[in-house]
Amino acid sequence: MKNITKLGAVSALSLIIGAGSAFADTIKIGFIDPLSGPFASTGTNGLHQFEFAADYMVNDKGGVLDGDTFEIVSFDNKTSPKESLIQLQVAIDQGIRYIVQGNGSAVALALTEAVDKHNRRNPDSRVLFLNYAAVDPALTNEQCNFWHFRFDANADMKMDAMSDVIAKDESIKKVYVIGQDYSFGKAVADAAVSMLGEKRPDIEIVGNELHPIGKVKDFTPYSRKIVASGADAVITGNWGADMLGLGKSIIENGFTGPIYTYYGAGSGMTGAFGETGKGAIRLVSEGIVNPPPTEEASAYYQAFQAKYPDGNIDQTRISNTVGMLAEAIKAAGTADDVVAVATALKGMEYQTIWGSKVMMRAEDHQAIQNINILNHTDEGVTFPFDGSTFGVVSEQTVEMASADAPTTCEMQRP
Amino acid sequence: MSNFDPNTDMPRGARPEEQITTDPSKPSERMQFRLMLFNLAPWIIASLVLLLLPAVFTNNSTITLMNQMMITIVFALAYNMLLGQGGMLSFGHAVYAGVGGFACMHIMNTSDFFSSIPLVILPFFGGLFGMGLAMIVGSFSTRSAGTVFAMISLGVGELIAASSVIIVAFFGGEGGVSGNRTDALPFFGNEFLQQINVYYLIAVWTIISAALMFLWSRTPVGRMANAVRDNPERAEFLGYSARWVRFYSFVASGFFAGVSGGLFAINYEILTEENLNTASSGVILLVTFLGGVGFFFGPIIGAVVFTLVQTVLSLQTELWAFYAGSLFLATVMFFPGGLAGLIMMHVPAFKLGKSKLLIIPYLKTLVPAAIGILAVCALVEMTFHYRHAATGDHEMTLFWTTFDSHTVLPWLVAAAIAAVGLGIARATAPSLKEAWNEANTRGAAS
Amino acid sequence: MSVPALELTGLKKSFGKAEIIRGIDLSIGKAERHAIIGPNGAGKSTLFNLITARFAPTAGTVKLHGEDLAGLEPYQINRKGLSRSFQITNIFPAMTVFENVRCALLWAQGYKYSFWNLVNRSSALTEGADEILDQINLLGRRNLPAGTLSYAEQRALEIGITIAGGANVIMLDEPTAGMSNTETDYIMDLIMRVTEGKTLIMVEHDMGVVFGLADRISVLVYGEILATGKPEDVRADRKVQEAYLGAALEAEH
Amino acid sequence: MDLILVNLIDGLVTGLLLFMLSAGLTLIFSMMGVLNFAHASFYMLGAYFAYSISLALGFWMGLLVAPLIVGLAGAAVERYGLRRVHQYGHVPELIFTFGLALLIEELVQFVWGKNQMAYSVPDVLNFTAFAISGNSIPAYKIFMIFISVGIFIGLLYVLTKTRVGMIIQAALSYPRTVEALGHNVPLIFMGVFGVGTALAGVAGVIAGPVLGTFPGMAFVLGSIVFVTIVIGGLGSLWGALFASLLIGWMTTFAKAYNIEMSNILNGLGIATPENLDESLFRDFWSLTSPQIADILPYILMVLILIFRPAGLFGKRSS
Repeated sequence: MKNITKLGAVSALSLIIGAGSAFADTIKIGFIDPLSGPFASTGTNGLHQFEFAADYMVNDKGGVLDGDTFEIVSFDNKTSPKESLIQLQVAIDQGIRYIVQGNGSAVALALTEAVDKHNRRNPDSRVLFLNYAAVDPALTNEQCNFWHFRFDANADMKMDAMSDVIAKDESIKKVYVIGQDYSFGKAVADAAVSMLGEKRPDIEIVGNELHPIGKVKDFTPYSRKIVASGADAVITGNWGADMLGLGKSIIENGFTGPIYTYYGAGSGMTGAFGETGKGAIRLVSEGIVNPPPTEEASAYYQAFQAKYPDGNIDQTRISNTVGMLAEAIKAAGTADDVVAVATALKGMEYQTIWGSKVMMRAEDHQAIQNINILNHTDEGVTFPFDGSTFGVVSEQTVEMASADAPTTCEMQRP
Repeated sequence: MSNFDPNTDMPRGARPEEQITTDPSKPSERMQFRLMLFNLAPWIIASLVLLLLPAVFTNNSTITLMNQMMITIVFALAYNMLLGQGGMLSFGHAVYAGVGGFACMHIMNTSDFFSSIPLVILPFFGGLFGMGLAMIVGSFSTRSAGTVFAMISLGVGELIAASSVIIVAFFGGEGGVSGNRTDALPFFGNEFLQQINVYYLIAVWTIISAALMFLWSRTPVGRMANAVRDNPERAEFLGYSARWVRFYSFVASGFFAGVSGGLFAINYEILTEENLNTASSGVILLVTFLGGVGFFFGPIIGAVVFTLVQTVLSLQTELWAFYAGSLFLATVMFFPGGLAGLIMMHVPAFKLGKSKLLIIPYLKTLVPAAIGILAVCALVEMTFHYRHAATGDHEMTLFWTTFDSHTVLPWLVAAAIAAVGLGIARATAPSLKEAWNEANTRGAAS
Repeated sequence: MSVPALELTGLKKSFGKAEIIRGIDLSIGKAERHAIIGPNGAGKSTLFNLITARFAPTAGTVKLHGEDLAGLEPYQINRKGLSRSFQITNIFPAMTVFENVRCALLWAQGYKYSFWNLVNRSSALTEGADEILDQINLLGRRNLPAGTLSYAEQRALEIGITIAGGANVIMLDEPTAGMSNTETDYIMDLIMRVTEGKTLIMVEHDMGVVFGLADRISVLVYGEILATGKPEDVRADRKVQEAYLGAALEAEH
Repeated sequence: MDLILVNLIDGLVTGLLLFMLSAGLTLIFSMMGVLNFAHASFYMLGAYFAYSISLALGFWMGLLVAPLIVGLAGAAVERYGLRRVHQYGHVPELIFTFGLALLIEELVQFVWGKNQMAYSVPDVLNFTAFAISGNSIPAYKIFMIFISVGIFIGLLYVLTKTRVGMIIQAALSYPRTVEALGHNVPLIFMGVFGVGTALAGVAGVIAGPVLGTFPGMAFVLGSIVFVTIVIGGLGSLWGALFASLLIGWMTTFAKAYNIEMSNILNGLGIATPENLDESLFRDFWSLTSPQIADILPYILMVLILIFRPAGLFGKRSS
């Protein structure tokens, strides 16, 4: 009986999986990110931005090569490395040669390993991995490979920019560093301590601690310590519910200084911070939407908002990813030979619609770009987030941040 | 745990073993051989099917999916050694599979040792580590079954899952530990480069593990596990310490969970916190219960169905978890014996030779019901689309039909189909019940 | 003189302030059939549970073949050759009748916690179990789930499980409770047959039932033994008669 | 010293909030034997309902109405779901609630979406009640304390001074006897389940604005509620209170003071290994109490179960 069940199920399955790999005039991009589970909102929002960018920047302009269009095919990985690897295999079988992913460095590390192994073991169906948000420095250092490209700044580069800004602020004498207890949280903490120590030795790190990830119900005790420490600023790499919980708690318990964050906006968080976070939450990010940097950017954002009134463009790098891939395919003259596309992509300089430049560093496939410190506010916000009146406004910019930062990457070219 | 009683109304007479045991003469020996063949048949068929499946489904993703299924099968069977056979409800069983898998990853990364062993024996090491951990935890958790055992398993599971991000040296933090299976000693020239090689490795391990777990249930300690599950006090007065019986079941279950972790390590070449966390422990409980804890093969069905739902359905709809949850809840409420129980319900009718009586009533009720349920799903999908799709994106495709979700017609159609389908099912349900009773009653077949 | 099969010395048990067993001394010889009778509430089942270590005694000792049982777990006592049944039917309802008995044979046949033997490969187990089934007349019900048997059949199965392990001291707790007269006769006959040559200790509240069976009878009233002796002597004992009549009269009020 | 006082207040708030959940759960558990895995899901429903109501009618109507809706939902779950599964035994019941928890989370995402809700403290209470040497105590916290203490007193009154309470208390210890006495036990079950879930709903309504209202809020709290009632002892309301406060204070203080493992080990006379970075136990040596604060309750539970399976105040072990 079990065998019959299995047989029936699997034949249905092969129908589903095998279907629709015949179109030659679309270039499929596999989007592997959470569409269900606790991080679904970030994933879904990212998917919308990709779909919009593919249509707006490529398809509506006549596509690439001979009118080939981009198609975003979504795969729900439930933020699970295991599911991601399964979906990667499904994507490859569907003829997909470009994988984009961003949520979670654990997933990205698993994917980059798997892509590398797959490409070595199956030279006929090689794929590229375009990482648009996973920031673990390892991905472009000891774990780098030829198939992986990162379009976001990595955690160290963001800290470099953040510490530059903090170093300039003479009123900051004491800094409290707090983060989630896992590799990223630790990396942020280490980078903060070493970079601040270098740039402003007089700043005292009055606290440096980690809390369990995703387990803390009430951040009040941590906030008490932060307030009691007399810190002038807080640095945190928290994301998701941990970011919102920590931020609200710190402010509500009497902290008045700036809170420098990696992920303190978008995905409902800006709306939920609202008035509370005004003037306190700072975000380090590669993109600027307020004030709108260019006419083109405004038009792009307006078109996006017309389609997704509740959506945000909180990841401007997504349009860069799509745009740069299109350029690379044009330059390579083919979308099927991913080695040629990768070769075109490395070292590419790209003028973004956001008015700035992105350079894909050839040594480690790490994008070099401006990094900005944004401020959570409701003043001067053209494009608010989360359907609220609040948004993030650019405060300071570090041009082409960390362009000369060293890398330990030893790229093996095929 | 045996809520379902397939044998209550078993016909007398059809009991071949009776003669064998009471009169071990020659004709019955022949019968014993035939009986043995009969017992072996499912195993031979299963092996053949596993052998031939890759010939039918050649693409890698299906093979990856089947690998995942088999890994889940081994894990779910191991889990059912506890829940189904030993009556122990664990909320933290993923840690045994996970620790076994992590140990295998570390072996993979110990290049001197790893290059001297063939990859095929790696899961055995996973089993040993899973077993080792089970021995430590079991030494204090198996003293009682019930809530105390369940809560200790929850606590230990949470502790180990939490330490996975703290103890980076062993668990590798959130990035996990990865390795390369092809570094092992080639096995008859095979380096396990391709998914298909791995498929056969996992298939062989699955058959062996399943067979061993089945045989375990036929050993003295396996039998006593059932006895202790049903009535620990009585078992104690038969000379067996309920605690030690539980302990042995727990350790054996830990071993096979560790084997599944080892298979996971080979297939994915990476282990992360996800392999240990309580969500994974919860999933295996769902898988096992969905399949049916009362029967040995229940977890196998559960693993197959759940993997399909999780991987294939999630390709089709964002709401897969919603459907999975509903399916699960419906199973618990209406078929506590799980899917296996549902299948085994039909055994008496088959034995009575009356299963044919059921076909027409089934078609009359279940087909409209299925259509009705699909129509309800369509309504759910349309609601979801209406609420969450991009502004201006009114077009959606469901069941190969593309329509505008912002017009009334599709809603009316779906609602009408749902009403009619479920209405027919409801109207024909009494006659199905009648046919069911008839098919399960001894007597003249009509 | 040989060591008695079971010897109780100064056995006492209190639950809180209530003293249920108030000092019992009793010696039961090998191969003796001994019945403990008494009205409801006399403490029979408590005494039973004290002997089989379900409860720990407040004072006193229980010796099996001269060996003190203090501090032993039920399964350890069982391994020393003492087996018991329960007042409330206590079988494995989900398993078949055959398996119920087979489980009871496992330890006695030395399988312990073996996971390298298959139970259905052992003819000694199968035959042994079938033999017991034959003795308790349940061969015809062999492959039915035990839970589906009739009440009397379940009681018979319970006795079968109790004797299967080959213990030489058998303790039965009201084996005929809740039975009709014919069923009672049937069970008593069964007990008579299966306990041949073994020490039997049996609790009953009705003296009539055990009259033909027991070699000696002890009468337990309010936690104390009123009389011990041959059935005829005990029946003639005035104290016993008073206790029983008194209890009967009280029950009518 | 001042900080201790502040932490005591914070821990009290956490503990009392936990108590509102564990009180309902322990009532349900001791009476029906159901480990209700979906209990925290009702807490989440409370927050979401209250958020939706507060958009239209304000926070106070939310506080009033949302728990009632949650209680009705709970009673309906008991009546049409659990009661059906009850006949199959405790494990299917437990698994039913497990599945229900998953389904409720999906439903919430279906209806409200996946983002954080902007559910916030009402303006009336959005001020600092008082400050202890620079640490402000928000008025809302005081409000939370009053609400939870009020509910506890109310519950205590109902359970000890009313006839219904007597019956429930009797049913906690002797469920079968109460049934034999001719009380409509199914109705009591439904009522207790409804009240228990409504309590969880209240907790959700008042915790939502401070702890965040998002689809994962039930999961975050989920198993800790069980841990609480297991530590306190199944079936004991006082045990639940004690354990809730214990966990509240324990986790608060562990987070508030950075106690380092290396200090403890050194204090025990174990020297720090010289090359700590290469040691296999390096992560163990560098542990600090805030890192493990939230898993302390699990450690405590496992220890208690090993040495006192009935829990601190419990009489029954299962």
